[in-house]
Amino acid sequence: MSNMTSLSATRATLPRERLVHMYRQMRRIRHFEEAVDRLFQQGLIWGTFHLYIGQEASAVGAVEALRPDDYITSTHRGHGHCIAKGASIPLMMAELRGKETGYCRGRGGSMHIADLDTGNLGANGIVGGGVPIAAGAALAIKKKGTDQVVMCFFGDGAMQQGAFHEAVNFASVFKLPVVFLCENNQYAMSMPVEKGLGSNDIAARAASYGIPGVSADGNDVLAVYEAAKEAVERARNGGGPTLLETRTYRLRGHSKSDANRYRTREEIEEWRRRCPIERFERWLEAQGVMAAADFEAVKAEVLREIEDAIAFAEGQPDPDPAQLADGVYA
Amino acid sequence: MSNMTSLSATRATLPRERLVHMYRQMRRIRHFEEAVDRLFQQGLIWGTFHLYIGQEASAVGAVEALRPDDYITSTHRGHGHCIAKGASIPLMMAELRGKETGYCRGRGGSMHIADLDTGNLGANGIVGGGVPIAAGAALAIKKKGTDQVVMCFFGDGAMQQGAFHEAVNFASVFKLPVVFLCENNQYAMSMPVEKGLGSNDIAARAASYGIPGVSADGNDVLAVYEAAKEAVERARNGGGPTLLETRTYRLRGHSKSDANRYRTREEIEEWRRRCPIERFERWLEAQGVMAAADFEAVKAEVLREIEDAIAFAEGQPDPDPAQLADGVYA
Amino acid sequence: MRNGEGMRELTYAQAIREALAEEMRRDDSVFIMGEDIGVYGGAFGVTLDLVHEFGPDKVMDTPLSEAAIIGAATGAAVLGMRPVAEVQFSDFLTIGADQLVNQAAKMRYMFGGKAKVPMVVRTPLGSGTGAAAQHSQSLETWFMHIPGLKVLAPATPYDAKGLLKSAIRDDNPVVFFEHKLLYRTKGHVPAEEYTVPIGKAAVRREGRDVTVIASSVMVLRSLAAAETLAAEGIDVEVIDLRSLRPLDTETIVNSVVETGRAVVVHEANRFAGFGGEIAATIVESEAFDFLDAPIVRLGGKDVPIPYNPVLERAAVPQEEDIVAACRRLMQESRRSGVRR
Amino acid sequence: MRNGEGMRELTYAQAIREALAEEMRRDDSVFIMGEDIGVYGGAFGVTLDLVHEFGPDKVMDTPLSEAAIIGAATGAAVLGMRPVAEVQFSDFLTIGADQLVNQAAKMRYMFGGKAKVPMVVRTPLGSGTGAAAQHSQSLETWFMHIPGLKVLAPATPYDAKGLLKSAIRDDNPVVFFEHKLLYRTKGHVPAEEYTVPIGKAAVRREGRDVTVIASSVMVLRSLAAAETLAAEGIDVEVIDLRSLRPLDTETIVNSVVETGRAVVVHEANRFAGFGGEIAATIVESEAFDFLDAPIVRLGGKDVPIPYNPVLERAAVPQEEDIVAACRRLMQESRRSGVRR
Ligand SMILES: Cc1ncc(C[n+]2csc(CCOP(=O)(O)OP(=O)(O)O)c2C)c(N)n1
Ligand SMILES: Cc1ncc(C[n+]2csc(CCOP(=O)(O)OP(=O)(O)O)c2C)c(N)n1
Ligand SMILES: [Mg+2]
Ligand SMILES: [Mg+2]
Repeated sequence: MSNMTSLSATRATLPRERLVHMYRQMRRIRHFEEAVDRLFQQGLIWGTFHLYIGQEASAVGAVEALRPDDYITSTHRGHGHCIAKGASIPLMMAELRGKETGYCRGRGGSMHIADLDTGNLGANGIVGGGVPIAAGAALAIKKKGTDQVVMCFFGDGAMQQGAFHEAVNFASVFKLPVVFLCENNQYAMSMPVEKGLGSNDIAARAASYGIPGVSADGNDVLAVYEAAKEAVERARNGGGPTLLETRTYRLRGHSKSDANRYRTREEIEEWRRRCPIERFERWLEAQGVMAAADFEAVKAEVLREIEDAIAFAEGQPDPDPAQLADGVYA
Repeated sequence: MSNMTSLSATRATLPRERLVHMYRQMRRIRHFEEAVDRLFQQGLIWGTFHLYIGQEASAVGAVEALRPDDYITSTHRGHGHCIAKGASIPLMMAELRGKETGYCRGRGGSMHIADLDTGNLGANGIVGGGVPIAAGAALAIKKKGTDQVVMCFFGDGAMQQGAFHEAVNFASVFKLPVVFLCENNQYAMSMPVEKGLGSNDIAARAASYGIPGVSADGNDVLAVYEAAKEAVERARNGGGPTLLETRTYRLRGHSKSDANRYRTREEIEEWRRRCPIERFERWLEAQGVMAAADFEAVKAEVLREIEDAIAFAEGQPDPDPAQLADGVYA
Repeated sequence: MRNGEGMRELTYAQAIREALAEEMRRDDSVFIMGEDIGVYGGAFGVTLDLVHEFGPDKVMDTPLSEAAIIGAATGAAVLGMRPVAEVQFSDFLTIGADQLVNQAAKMRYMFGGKAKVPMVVRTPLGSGTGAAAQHSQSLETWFMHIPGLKVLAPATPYDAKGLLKSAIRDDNPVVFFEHKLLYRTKGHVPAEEYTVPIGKAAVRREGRDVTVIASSVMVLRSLAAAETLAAEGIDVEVIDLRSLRPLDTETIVNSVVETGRAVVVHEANRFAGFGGEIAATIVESEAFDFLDAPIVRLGGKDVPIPYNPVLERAAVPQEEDIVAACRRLMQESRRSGVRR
Repeated sequence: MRNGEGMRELTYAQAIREALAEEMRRDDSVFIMGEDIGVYGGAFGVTLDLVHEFGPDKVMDTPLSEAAIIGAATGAAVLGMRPVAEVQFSDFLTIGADQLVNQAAKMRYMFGGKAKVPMVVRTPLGSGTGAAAQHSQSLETWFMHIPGLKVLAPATPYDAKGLLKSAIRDDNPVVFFEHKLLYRTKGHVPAEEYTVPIGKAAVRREGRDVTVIASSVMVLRSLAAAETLAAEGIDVEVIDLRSLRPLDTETIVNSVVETGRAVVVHEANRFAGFGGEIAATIVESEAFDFLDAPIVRLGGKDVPIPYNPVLERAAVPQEEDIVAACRRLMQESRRSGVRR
């Protein structure tokens, strides 16, 4: 995987404001997560979360290919998808703080943030658990006859789950408008993808379901966008599902408890040099879209936004235990 | 699929007695099942069973490639596999009659016949349910360091199950000595294979697990044998699993309650003309291995064997309800 | 089999089919899907011919994939459809259990009360057909144990239709357990529109001496037992739970307060089965002080369901077991001098 | 934390690790497999470093495939191995449920008593770590309900080690529930070889007034509650079930005969949970006549486990709930004039 070529190759047809938006979204994800990590160290967030740092290009590139009325399903590592799809960072922060005004009224936490208003059908604590749900959402779209599309995010580990297999086959059989986007970040927890899967050939896997299979450089936001766009258009035009792989890397541990025993410092370093944000910056700069000062400005704005969100969340009320059972049934 | 070519093409290297044995095994399956059907009409067998009639070449050809100390896992349509692996027909008949001396002491019936002595790890009422078990048996073999092999039978419908996916991937990852044999009889109950699977390309499916995929004419016992032999040898020599498809057809309804609404009489007739037993007879005759009189003799012997089995089963004791709970725990 | 005068009789299977058809006609968001439910008509013929009226988009034959079926129903429900998924045998719920229990049931709560999951999973349970251990289980207890689900188990054609309609209109995931042995039983089903509310038990027979609390096929066995016992002067009240979650505790407790004796009977395994919930609920209620004898729980024996019909019959409660339990209860309380 | 004089203390996690190591050393047919149990050491560090002593063939990192893990354990067990499979969170048993419940549990019976399935599925349950609804369930009741399985839920390091060794040596499929909150608790674990028999409850504290019946982390909460109550003159007996199936009914009943009052407490959802089984069993036993007050069942509220720690705490029984239940029981029986 080279560092620059594909980015320059895509020669994006995107207007400047969308490029800037994508850049900003990547920064919002990155800095949101850095803040989450910090708040956890400070004892202000508890429970479990999984940082997306290093994979920002995948969510942002893929979601850029969607319309606002399209849907996504997400994973345990869901902050990036959620922000990319347009979620409110203050409400996410409030949720992580377990507040009554958070996305899930403090009932869900990181692994269950959903934002139906922006078309996010939810993170998921079960690896592969969102894949059948995405197929079902696509089925509903088909029945309603709208031209919406579902983008189903999951990891390389999820491809080892039976539910993945059943759902992709189901979607293929009914030619449903869904894009199955595998974020191959090289590991499922400690399991290297090449040991967890008998084959990691996406084209072959897709062919086994009779659908197209495409692999994109997941650290190249424009490459992801291009690949996603094609798959989304196919889905929107009745061409059925696509299996799309974005090859990327998670720079942080799997979750808080990860001692990184299964990989080397060198490997992490190597991937850090391929940081999707820095790569995009280099391209934006080379293309004359943004300059160093612009990056700083965006970063500063984003950091302020995050600080505001933290402050917002801090001031929110905790749930009332008397309302413990609210929302179990409709 | 032509009627004769592949059979003559295989030019089997098998000695006469094995060819005769295979022929006899096919007849034993066919006539056993005809008898089961008759006994059911007479009200002497109850519950559910699934007839294998028309698929005999698949079980017999595949098992012929195994050693007696190899294992099989079977399905809800398991009589053929069971007989092919060497089960006692009287004990099977006793089981179907629910007798205390049947294979499962009358506790299992058709869908749960197992014969650990001949290496049959059991029929299975759950479609795809035997696939992980086969992988586990192969894992045990690998751990013990013997050179045994597991032949895992399942149907085209089972390929739509998550357990299939997980287990084949598992076996591929650990290079386990197992042959995954899909008996593609064109339907899962009423679901045509081309509607139940996004793709029915066995090579692509196998490739998605990183294992070889082979398709054989499932009504040609020698073609099945040849293909199975190669896969079994690969497994025995440490080459890991193979996905092997035998293309065949079930001539009878899915189970007793099937009105065949999902297929045409013509289609059934067409396949009846490809009857694997008659095809094998034509080949045996053409090769001078057996003559018409030999076929008649074998058939007569087999019919006698089946009648004896029926009589045997008839005389067997019923289970004692006082022993209802026997055998739940070891 | 009475007929005419509006006393239309249908089988339990027909009643279910009618509910599905009426709801699909009424509401375009309703559709059904499952294995072999189209031209085959379902393993038990319940959906026979529906595909002819509604077509393959509303009566969807799916791949053989229980996790995908339940999960797809969940996803479709969140987007506002009202899927009715069929799982061919309830034993196969074990395959889609994650989707049902971890996804569909919990989604609304996990999302802070912000999604609706209006779906039904129809599925047959029970033994008595010689289908053996993997096709004969009664796993209602599992799903009763899961907050977020509703669980129904009708005993009559009337209830099967009326409850299924309520289930389809309900905004929550409902597991709808049908009994294989009931499919061919007949009963009155009005031609006019009606529903049966979820959460209300029915007193099928009033009686002074013993309350028998049952559901599904056990209601029929209990009613038959009650006839036998009536001839002996034992007057049995039979409660048909119908709705297992929510459970109509009030009807149960009120009855036991009157009779002072309770027999709980289900086909599900007795050990750790929902009979324990019911017995414990009685004991925790005001009925405790009225109990003249210990509550009796009848349930499946501690064995997988066997194939042989004699063993199979012995594995789950039968009419005679209910008769014997009621007799025993009466004798015990007579012995200890209590009889009201 | 006492030490020396053979009073070796280990954490619950260490005790489990030691059991695994000792059994692998003792019997070559024992091996362990699961997701991330090798160099990662398991999600809770239970198997840390085992791969270094035993190598990747005995400490197998598997694909992320619960059905395959449980199914492969089943197949390997039938061929004479003794696999110990780890399922990373017990909520994921829903994914391998068919293999566990329809295959492993029933195989021997379906085959007429002719196969042995000596396998263990180790898996953590319970809430209290902020992991929310899909990572915090307590589904013991499901598996207790299935004939063919054994179900264990140790509360102490001593029992965790001793019961796990018994489970590994048992010729049946055993579901071994560990509690996340217990992993770091410490207790005496002798260096010498020992096992704890399956099927025997332990009386952790003797008392005259109320019997509290608990398992897993609820044992610790019950013991703490007992201390509080002792100060008020209420003398609580605490039974640690340890083995949920088979259940030691005798120990329970004997205790309740003495105390006349029972509180059953589990983290599993109260509704249709195994507390019902225990309460009903008491009522059906000779203890019925000794009951001075209705049995109290404490269990999880009717909600999926929430994320917020205050809500999460409120969703399952806590020490103060047990205290309150015992107090209430004493008052009630005082009110009704009974006090022995
Ligand atoms: C069904 C299931 N099994 C196991 C887990 C525990 N677990 C959480 S994330 C994870 C690894 C997932 O890997 P992948 O799908 O590649 O996503 P990534 O974490 O790499 O983003 C595991 C094993 C789970 N949540 N669900
Ligand atoms: C998990 C599961 N789902 C559904 C069924 C009901 N069922 C039994 S056999 C069958 C069709 C199986 O098709 P296939 O695997 O092709 O085998 P065949 O019957 O054609 O031999 C179905 C749907 C089942 N037994 N198990
Ligand atoms: Mg990954
Ligand atoms: Mg088939």
